[in-house]
Amino acid sequence: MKPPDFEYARPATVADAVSLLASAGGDAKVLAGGQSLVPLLNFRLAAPSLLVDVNRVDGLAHLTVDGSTLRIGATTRMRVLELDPLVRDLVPVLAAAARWVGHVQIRNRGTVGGSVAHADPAAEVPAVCLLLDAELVATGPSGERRIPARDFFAGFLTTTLAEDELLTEIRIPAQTARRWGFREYAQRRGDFALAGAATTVGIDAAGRIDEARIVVFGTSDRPIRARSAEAALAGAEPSADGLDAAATAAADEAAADDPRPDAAYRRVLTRTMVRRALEDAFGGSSDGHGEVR
Amino acid sequence: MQLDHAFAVRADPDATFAFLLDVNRVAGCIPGVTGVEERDPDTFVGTLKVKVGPVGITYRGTATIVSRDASARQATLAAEGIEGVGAGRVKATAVMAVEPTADGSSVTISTDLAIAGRLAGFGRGIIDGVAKRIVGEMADCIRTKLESPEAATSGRPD
Amino acid sequence: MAEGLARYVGRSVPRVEDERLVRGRGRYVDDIDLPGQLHGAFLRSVLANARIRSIDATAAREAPGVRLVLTGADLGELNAPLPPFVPDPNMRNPRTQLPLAVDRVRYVGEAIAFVVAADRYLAEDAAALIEVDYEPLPAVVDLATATAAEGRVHDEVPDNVAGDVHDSTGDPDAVFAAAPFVERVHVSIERSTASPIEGRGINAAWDPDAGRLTMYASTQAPVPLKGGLSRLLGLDPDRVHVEAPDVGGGFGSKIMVFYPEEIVVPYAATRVGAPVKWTEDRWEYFVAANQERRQIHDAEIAFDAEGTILGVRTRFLHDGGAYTPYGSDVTHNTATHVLGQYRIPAFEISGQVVFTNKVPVSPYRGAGRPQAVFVMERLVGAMARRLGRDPNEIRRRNLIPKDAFPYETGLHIKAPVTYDSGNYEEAFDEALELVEARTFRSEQAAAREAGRYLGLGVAPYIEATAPARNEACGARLDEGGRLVLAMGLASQGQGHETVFAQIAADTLGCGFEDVAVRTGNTAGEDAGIGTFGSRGVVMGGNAVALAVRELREQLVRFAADLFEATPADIGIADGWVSVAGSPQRRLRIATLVALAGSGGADATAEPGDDPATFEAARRRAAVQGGPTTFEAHGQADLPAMTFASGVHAAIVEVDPGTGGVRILRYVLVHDCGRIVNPTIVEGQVLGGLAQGIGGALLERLVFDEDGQPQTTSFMDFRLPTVDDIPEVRLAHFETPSTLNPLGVKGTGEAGVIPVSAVIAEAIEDALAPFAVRVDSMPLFPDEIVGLIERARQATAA
Amino acid sequence: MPVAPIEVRMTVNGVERRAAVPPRLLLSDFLRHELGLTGTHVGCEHGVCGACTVLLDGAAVRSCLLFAVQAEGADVRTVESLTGPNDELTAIPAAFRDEHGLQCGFCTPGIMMSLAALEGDAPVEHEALVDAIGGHLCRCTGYRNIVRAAERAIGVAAGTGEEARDG
Repeated sequence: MKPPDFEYARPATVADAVSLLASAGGDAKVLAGGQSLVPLLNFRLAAPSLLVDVNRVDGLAHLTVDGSTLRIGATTRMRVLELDPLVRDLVPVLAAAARWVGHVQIRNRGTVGGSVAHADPAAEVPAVCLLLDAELVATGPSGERRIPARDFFAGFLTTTLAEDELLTEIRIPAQTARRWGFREYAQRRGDFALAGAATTVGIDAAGRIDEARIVVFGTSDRPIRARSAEAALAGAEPSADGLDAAATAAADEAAADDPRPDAAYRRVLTRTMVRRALEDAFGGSSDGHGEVR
Repeated sequence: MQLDHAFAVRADPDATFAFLLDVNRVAGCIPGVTGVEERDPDTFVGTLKVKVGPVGITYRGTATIVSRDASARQATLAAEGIEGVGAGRVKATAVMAVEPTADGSSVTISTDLAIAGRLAGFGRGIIDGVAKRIVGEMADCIRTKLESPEAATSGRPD
Repeated sequence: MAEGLARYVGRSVPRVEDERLVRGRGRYVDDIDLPGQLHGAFLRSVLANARIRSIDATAAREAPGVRLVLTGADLGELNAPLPPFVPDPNMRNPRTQLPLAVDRVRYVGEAIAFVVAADRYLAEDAAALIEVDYEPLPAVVDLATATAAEGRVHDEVPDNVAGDVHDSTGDPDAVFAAAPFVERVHVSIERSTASPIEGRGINAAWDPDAGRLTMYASTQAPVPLKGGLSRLLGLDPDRVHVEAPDVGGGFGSKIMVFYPEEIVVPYAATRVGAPVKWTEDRWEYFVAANQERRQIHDAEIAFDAEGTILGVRTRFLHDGGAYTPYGSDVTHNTATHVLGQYRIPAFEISGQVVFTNKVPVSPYRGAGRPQAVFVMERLVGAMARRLGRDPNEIRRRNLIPKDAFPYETGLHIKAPVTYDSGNYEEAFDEALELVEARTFRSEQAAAREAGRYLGLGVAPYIEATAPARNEACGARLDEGGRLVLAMGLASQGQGHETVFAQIAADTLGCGFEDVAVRTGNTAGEDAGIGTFGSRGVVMGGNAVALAVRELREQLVRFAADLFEATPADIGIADGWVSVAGSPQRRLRIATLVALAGSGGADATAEPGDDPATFEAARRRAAVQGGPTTFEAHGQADLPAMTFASGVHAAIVEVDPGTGGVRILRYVLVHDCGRIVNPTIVEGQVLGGLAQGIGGALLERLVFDEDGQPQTTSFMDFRLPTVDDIPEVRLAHFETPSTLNPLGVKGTGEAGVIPVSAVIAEAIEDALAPFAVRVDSMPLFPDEIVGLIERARQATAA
Repeated sequence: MPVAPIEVRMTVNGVERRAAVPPRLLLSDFLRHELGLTGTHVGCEHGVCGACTVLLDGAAVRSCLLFAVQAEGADVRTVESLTGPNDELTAIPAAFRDEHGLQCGFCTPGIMMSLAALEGDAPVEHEALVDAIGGHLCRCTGYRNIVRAAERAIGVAAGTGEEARDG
């Protein structure tokens, strides 16, 4: 289990990184935290000719607020996302999600951009990006572009990034709906989720749900926005029956696309995760919480 | 592993079936396939580079049309590949069938896929994900080509 | 007997091993880099069953840094089927593998070629260039249908049956024919693997001038490896030296003798004339290190209305993998352990060891016993349901009473199965007490009111420990008076250095710190077998006691002469040798060693020695003669196995929304006879429990229909982490063995044996409202949800 | 032909080290086989078991998922740094010894390094200890004594301990 040979480059600027990627004709890989890439290299399931190590590219590790948007540099470590008060304050569901990423040793090294660009269907940060309509900023040979999260995740480990584009920043609007829930389930803590759910909800002065967003992950080839479940909740007063119905709707929506033999189980699990995430969101505290075993 | 894919094409069933048997054109629709050469009318060699996210494995192999039934518009394609570097292997048998529909054809491709080597053991749905994606893109491409104006004439993959 | 063993034995003496291990100074095989070190990588089969048409290693031989490429053809006569670990009359078709496969492969992972290069990276690069032309054959994967499968693992064995196992006691046919009640179960246990965190590894060095082979191996059996190597390579046994340095866990999987790598790597070293190291990586461990556990049983239990068990019968299939180096060994353990702590007059077990195209099987901690307990306790569960009784009432009623020992089961598996001692009823009551069984039903009812599903599971078990008769110890006093023990027995983390030093110090009467134990090194001691079957302390400990007792007698005789006393009046304690009745007449052991070595001439008194006694002794030594050194050899030869026992109990909570199982509390009552080091015993038992929890809820080796392993990483084969381990309540009983002077029984495997049975019963109990039946292990969340969903549908229909 | 070596310079346990290494050389292999620091162990080479955990600029990371060239200019600490200048044991290894927190000792160095990352913040919440240990596989101990050793060495912030974990 030793990686195959590759050339290694450590650019200092985004421009250099992009031109290195372009020079390799699709045979280069970006090395950020390496927590998903290096295992694949060690198993010799990946054999890029060139690794472009972006860990020392200037200006990619920031965490700032721009108006009501959190701007997260692509090489920001997952551990920072988990602990930084700014994240907890503006996008608490994201901080909670980050806690579910692998183990602390993985979060110390793994990057936010790496997780988003790797697009694992069970990954937490992509799910939150979709939930909150994040914008993903990428730079390619022809300059910068911003991609809405809904247009970014294209399938299993697949995004709409071009091979010579580098993801530089994740822009996440601060949560407007302050109630939130984040749940996922795996056989062991730290494993990839078998299914998970992220939600934010807002309640108006009359006690009705004025905004509900639900994303399900781990069930399909990418995270899924459960629109029908959201629609079922919008405008209603929160009730146990209502949450049940929304959870069932979300599970139906998400499970439809699950090709694996245990899809029936995932449907049950998804329903449970959505139900519990909603319960957390509507539970006493306006701050909600994710389940931590 | 069994992969079933079905899609509708706005094209004549016979033309669709003919397209499916034109290995060069179908190969042009499989992401990562290059260097296809004809050994005999039913046997082709080529290279398949599986590339999904960071996963990248190159297989060299052959594809053979092992049976065809023009009247039933059904054919079976067997393909086998060996990793260019490394000991892995892939074997697939695809049964393709075309049925006429009101506005064209419906195509079903049932693939029995066997992968050997490290990719096989590196679980958590990588293979499912990769295979599903390849077949999905192939189906999209076939449909697009069949429905494009030059579908009937062009014999070369782009 | 065991009198005098008081100062260290029975105490939680801190482990001597830890001083180096916690400093990162352990010396594991891969830590050893010898001058001129080369590195090897194996090319392994990617198909489960195939003929090999050709192997082309041309490109590999020319690759950068490559020094040697070996295929089966390059091994010549050495490439013959490897010797079986145990010859086994039950095997009608015994098969072992070749060091390197030549024209046929039978499992994914079977070694085909070996590349030696300047480093491991280059060796792997080159191995990937070897082209193997395979002709695939249908793989035999599913155990249930293997005997009628289209494929054959070995062409000349059409039904894929390797061997048959049968044993019985009493008259089961008559008992079942007349029994008031009979219940049946069908159970299935999946394949699993030991997964020590260090994989296997070998570093072999050949000294051509001396004709000497030195091999460092991460093994549980250095002594048999040495013997086998000298035979297979045709080397003088004195010129083969095998050492198991620090070993990062074994749990059974590091004792095969021979694994192909254990012969190919040293042979490669002789070919290149430089040290060759092969370190097994994790992928290799999952495809090439032996596995175990897969068994399917049909079983039935005969009983009366009062809840007395009258008889048990079971038929089984055992997945042996592609080769059977251990014959029917694992299934013998199953046969010995089904009856467990119950008095059951009639029993019959029969089954087949079946070839499949999977990694070969050899014992993994527990080794056939977890399957046995699972079968028995599922039967008890079925019986309790039928009678509408509490299963624990039935268990308690059928336990072998204290006064029935030695208890003859009537079975004869290799030898008569006779339990030496036990205290089952008290241990059982203690377990129920600790798990709070009496109040649990109200706790359970209250939880159900709140929508939570709690369940109780209990299982008693026995463990036959210390198989294979011999183990040896060399003991000597070095010049400084330090007691040095040399043993071939290897340690994989059990704390042998500490435990043996405790026994030795008490036996001799010296300080614990004055004992040095060298284990796992054939240069020091080359008799013995290895560490398996929970035999280390029983066999090794008794060998130590024998050797040191003999040494002590030598010392006592010598001292008696010097002190002009009778041997019976000589006492040794705390490192002092003295005369009874006059404690001031005392000398250090070190002083006596010096007096013996020099005939008194060069000896000087040690601090604290009585000057007058010393002078008198020195004069006597000068004229007396006697031994010049103190050396002794002890060989434990214990003909019968000793039976440890215990009871586990657990309360679990099942979450029907996820299928998750949480163990709320776990009780472990355990009796391994006399305890040498309570902390170490607890550690063994808790570690076993963690593996048991893995085996019940997390770990399963999966193969697809072509025999491709689907679980070849720690992502897919899930060992428990700290989050998966519950609160544990532990209690020890000490019912001494009557079969050995120390009164000890083995403990290495106890923790793992009943866990699956306990968890299964607890899940079933928790989900009693759905009336689910648990008949397989492990049980994953999707399967638990599936059980509930099916039960719901059945109710609806 | 193999890719040419690259110069790398880093500080390991306070000592500056330089070497020319192939880009693909894993940091774990560099520490063990180039520097002879064999206390860092390798158990899976895919980032799950944690045996290879070291501190990189103070953070616990998997050295099998890093290339040695990536540690350019970094401060690396391994288990060898947990023994004091006079060969005395520091708090973490001493606690592992005293609590029987190890058996075969193979996973131990990695776990101790994950805990070493917490030492500066001691005492920490019980959850942080369990989190740190949660990223490691131990096949021998069943973890209970590892948790005890961690509690003893790092200290648990008041009110965050698990009461009566052992009954």
